[in-house]
Amino acid sequence: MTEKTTNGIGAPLPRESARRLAEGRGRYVDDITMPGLLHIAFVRAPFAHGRVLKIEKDDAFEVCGVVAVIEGKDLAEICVPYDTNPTGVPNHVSAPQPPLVVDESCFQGEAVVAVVATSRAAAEDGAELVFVDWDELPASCSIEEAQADSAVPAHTNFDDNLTLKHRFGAVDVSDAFANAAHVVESNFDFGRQTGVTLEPRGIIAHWDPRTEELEVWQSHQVPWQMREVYATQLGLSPQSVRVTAPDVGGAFGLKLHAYADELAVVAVSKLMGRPVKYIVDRLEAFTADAHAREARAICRMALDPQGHILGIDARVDAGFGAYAMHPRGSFGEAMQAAQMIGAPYKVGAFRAEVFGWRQNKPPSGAYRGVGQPIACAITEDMIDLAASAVGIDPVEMRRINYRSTLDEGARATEAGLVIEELSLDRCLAKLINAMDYDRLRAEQTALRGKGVYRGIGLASFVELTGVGAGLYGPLGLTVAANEACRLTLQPDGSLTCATSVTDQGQGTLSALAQLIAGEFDIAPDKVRMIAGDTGRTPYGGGAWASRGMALGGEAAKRASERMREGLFEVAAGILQCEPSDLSLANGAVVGPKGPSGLTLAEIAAICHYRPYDSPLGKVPQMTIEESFVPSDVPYIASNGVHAVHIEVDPDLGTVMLLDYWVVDDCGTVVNPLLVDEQLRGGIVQGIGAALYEECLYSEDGQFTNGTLADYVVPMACEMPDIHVGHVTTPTRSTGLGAKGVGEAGTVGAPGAVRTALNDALSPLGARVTQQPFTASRILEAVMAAEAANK
Amino acid sequence: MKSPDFAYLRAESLDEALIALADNEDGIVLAGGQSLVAALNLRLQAPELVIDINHIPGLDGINVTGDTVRIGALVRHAQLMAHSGATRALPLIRAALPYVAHPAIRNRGTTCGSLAYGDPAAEMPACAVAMDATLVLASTDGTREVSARDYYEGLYETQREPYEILIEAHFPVAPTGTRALFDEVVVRRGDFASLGLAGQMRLGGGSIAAFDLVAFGSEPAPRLLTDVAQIALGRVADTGLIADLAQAISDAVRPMESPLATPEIRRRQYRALAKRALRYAMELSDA
Amino acid sequence: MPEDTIRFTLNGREVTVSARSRGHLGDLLRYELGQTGTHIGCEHGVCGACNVMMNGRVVRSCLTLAVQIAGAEIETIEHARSDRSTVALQNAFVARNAFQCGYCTPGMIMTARELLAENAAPCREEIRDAISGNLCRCTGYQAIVEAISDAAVTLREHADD
Amino acid sequence: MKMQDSRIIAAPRDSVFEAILKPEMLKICIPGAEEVTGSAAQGFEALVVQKVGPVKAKFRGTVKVEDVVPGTALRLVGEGKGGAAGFARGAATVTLADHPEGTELTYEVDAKIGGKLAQLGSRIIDGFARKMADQFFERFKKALEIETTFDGSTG
Repeated sequence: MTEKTTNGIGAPLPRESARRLAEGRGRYVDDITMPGLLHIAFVRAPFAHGRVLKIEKDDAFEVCGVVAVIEGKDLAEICVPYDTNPTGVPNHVSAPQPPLVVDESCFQGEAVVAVVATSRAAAEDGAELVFVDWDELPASCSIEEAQADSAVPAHTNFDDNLTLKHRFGAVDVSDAFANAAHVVESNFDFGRQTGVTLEPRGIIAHWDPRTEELEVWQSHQVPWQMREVYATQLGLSPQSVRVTAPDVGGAFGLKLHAYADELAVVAVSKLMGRPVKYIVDRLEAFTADAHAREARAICRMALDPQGHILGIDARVDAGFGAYAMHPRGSFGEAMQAAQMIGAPYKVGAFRAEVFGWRQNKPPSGAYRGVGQPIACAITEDMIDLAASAVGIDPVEMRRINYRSTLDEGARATEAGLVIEELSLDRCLAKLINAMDYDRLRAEQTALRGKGVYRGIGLASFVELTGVGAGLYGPLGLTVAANEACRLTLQPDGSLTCATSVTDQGQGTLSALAQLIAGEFDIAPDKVRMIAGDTGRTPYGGGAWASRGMALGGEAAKRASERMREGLFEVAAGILQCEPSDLSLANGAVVGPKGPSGLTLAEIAAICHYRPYDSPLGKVPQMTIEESFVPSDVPYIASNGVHAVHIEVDPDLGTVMLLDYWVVDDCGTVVNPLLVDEQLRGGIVQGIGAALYEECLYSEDGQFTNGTLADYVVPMACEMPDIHVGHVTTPTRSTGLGAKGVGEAGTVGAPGAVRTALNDALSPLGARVTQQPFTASRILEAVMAAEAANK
Repeated sequence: MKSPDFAYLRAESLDEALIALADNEDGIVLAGGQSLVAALNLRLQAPELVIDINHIPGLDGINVTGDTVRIGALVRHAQLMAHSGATRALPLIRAALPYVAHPAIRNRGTTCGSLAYGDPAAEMPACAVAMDATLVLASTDGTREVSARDYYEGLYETQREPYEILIEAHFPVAPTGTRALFDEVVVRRGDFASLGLAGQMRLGGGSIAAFDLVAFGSEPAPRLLTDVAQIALGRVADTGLIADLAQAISDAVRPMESPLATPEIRRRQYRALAKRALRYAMELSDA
Repeated sequence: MPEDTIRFTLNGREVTVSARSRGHLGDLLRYELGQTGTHIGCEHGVCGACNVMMNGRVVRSCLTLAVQIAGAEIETIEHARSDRSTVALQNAFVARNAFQCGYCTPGMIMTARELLAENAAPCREEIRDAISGNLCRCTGYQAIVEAISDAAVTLREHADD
Repeated sequence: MKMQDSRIIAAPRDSVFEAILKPEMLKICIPGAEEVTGSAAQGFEALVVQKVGPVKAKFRGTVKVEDVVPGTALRLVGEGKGGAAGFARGAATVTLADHPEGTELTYEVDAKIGGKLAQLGSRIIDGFARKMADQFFERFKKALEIETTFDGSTG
């Protein structure tokens, strides 16, 4: 921790640079307009699986304002379908996904026809007059249907729906179970969810036939990835494509992917040579945005008499969509859901099989936490089952099994996780103290006597953050994993940082400015941040897997250090001392004899205008670029423990969230204000998954809760106050020592709510296994227990 | 999703609105617009003519007389909520209004609009049935009065003809000592109610002198629980009565089939909700 | 006033628009009048991102027809700088980091403004109830509750000046 | 969405069977039917406007008659496209049996609503489909009973 905590690392500085958002001066994609801008509305498939027989477009042209009605075959001439078949995951195969359906459509809501008009309203009027004749085909909508032997293929290119098959750990773990004192087992169900960003997806594409350049503005997390995608699909040189992500209204992984409807917009612009805007509306968002988390699992855990874990044996069946999500595939969620089971603990023997099943539903892709919320929920529920089987307190059960480092001489855990030093025991100790655990347990016991059912839930987690090139590279996926910072000292002494990192509200750009400002002891508003625009930033990953500060911060720190070294050489020459004697205080050099009056502005003026005044005879670089990707480890593991205190009404089926605590170790904290809010926001998304959120499909694949009144996301009244604590173990992979935190909240919250609910229901002999835990599912469990006790 | 185009009439008088409605089979009235404009935006409605009655004078009054509170068609939920005379005279309305949606919706949504539309999960129709309110329907043929207890016939089915406008609601002033009974189960504050109870109760010498109760939310339309009320009359207000009434309510309701919950689960919830609501209503002092 | 125009007051200025305007007030503000501070999140009245002030009350601009606002006084976040309560809220939101992506913030501030106009010292439950119709997917709401509470304190302390 | 119900119609079985296949009868019985043309043999064309709560959808579609067992049973298969609102498909298996008070008509309806309409959440959709089925057979019962009592003969 550097001593300057006023504005450097560790200062809870507010985001002054973001004040404009509170004044309505944000610039999101839909706020951007330009002359001649056209608008698109899509005619979308009404069936889960169908074949287009005929499209009649003429009536649409009767609408004043309709300029063009474009079908799949029109775009096929200039745009190739997505080909999402990562060589490194051989069985994860996917049919080509065209921008617009050509003949086979395999999820309700897939874009079929693009109506282009002078306004969105006119485009929608036109879309209503396009007649599409369909042949409805049989569909596989649930995981059970998709994995049945007689299953209908979700896409006729295949004769079954298996699209992922993998095993982590040992082939056989049966002897760990053979001589176990206790074996506990449970099944788990996780509902299909979607990210529900308040700002829906949106894109403007402008192909200029004169310059033969494509400009795209898009609400997105990884503009560099999208530059490569559009160049590949349209057969353009990447250098002729520029993608800019302006202000983004929330992303959460949902805006990490390449969508067919957005590709269609780009292709339409290329076809027409006109700027075209398309903003997804809320109904379309539910049926066409990436889905995630649909999974079924079964897990067994073997224990010795004292409660030590001897072995874990698990199977996860994950529900994907009709196509693999482009470009990173749909396997990420399922793989981490299986591999991360038991991660916080020494588990002895470990086996986790994972299967991915194609379904006639929208493609599923990474969403905040990427499978780790499922692994954590399974693990922590099993730990509680084990604690009651062995007869020890759930806190003790966790403490005696926590892992702190890799086993002696091991390169990875049984599941293949390369884990650095963990601090779960210290996090747990701090958590138990913060929540006054013993008092809550005593109060819980007393209240049960009066028929009031309180629950205390605990969830320990390990989370993979700052993921490097080791994840996607070997799988043959062209995904940038480095983060870069191009730092420029302006003639007036201010600094410009162009970073590959992007910010959808996490505050990463403010934290980077704060970090850089701290290195020169200047005010953060003296550091201008440039991000999200491939025309003005260095190449790099963007925002995914909680990498902003972990990797982007390290690049910024290194660039700042190199810049400072160059300036100190000039200053040392002027002040007749050694560069190592120098430091900076509020933007001016401090020499051996104290403040020198030599300001950054003065040095900058010398370097830019009066190089001859530099005693070295030459001047240092005014622009320095550093790029960083972790080389020694594939990712940086962070960890923490969640706890939630709830009250369940076993007759109404309602759950009240009384209080929530989390103690998280994300290494060096640059700005605690931003980090704590990332945790709170992530926790509430995790609570949404646990209690409210599910994409409800009818048995024939019709999405049935496509409004914000029916797909329930958490709102203010039901959410608890969340008490945030920290343990700080800097990572050794970087000089900065920061680990990722963006997903830590979402990873642990579903597990905490699940264990709290089963703790609350245990005196009734009831248990819930299917998330979200709606009133109906809670009451079904209670009524089943009542029937059994009769 | 952008609303389809439509003709717009800003009616300056009630007659002008009624004539336009009678002449245009595909015309629809706009008052608060909180349900209608959402349906227009979602393209679920494509009327040829929207008749805006917001500028008709004389429809936004709240009139409290000795035994009746008259609420005009343009009275916003928030306006009624802030009217001390009306809420003192109608304790059930005072208890239920805070459950209606959210502040921004209550600022524009009208109480009579909610009564006319008859959403099964809406709070105001349930209160109108419990309080035996009278709804005044106007058309080019004149006006007619319909009891709220007859007005709601089925899921979104009411006695209002397409050419009629509900211009006023008359709520009987609750006799002194009347206690409101209102409670509902929602997933989030302000959501459509999964199930709810709206009623009025008056105690005389510790026993039930008057009792009206309506179940709503899971029912296709507000359901007046007359035989439950019969059980209560004359009984002493104690935990025994609460248990009997809670069971009677649970037996009397007929929840719609829904993928969200089976009727059996809804009945169990009604029993618990009734206990909670009755316990609260009975403990209230005679304020 | 020519037959085919509608006149209303927007952020203190007289404005006229075509009476043939189609769609809701949110789109009128954003596309025809360039006031993009009002955001559209759902267009069916649930999320609250589109909240603006109409005749001094907070309303959903997506549930208000453009043609319906003749003679009304509309105020959007862009004009809020001139309103003491909104400035206090904006300062508190920045100080508490009570927004992340910023998409819900203009609508949230409009709701909070009406709350503070009616209740100078709201408790946390009253604040949560007031914003129960404003969806935020980033913050988890706690920082927003604290920011509104802070703004209430600031406004009470400086009630006179 | 499946449901079944039955109605006692005060009219003889064969006149009930004949009546169900006449376009004019379908026009009276299909709630919101504005036009019904065609015949049992080639199938009917229908324009139906259905209003439930916030929804007012115009369906243009066909009604086919299948699995006819003269006098005792038949299947009505309807499919309507509601433009952007989505589509409605339904099949009603109708069986007739003699009954002391006339004819017992039992129907089993399997309705499927899709596209945007389906997205509105089950609150409305179940009601939507059930209402169309119940009203159809209620109106059919009324129309038939008036017709029979009116001319006294078996029509």
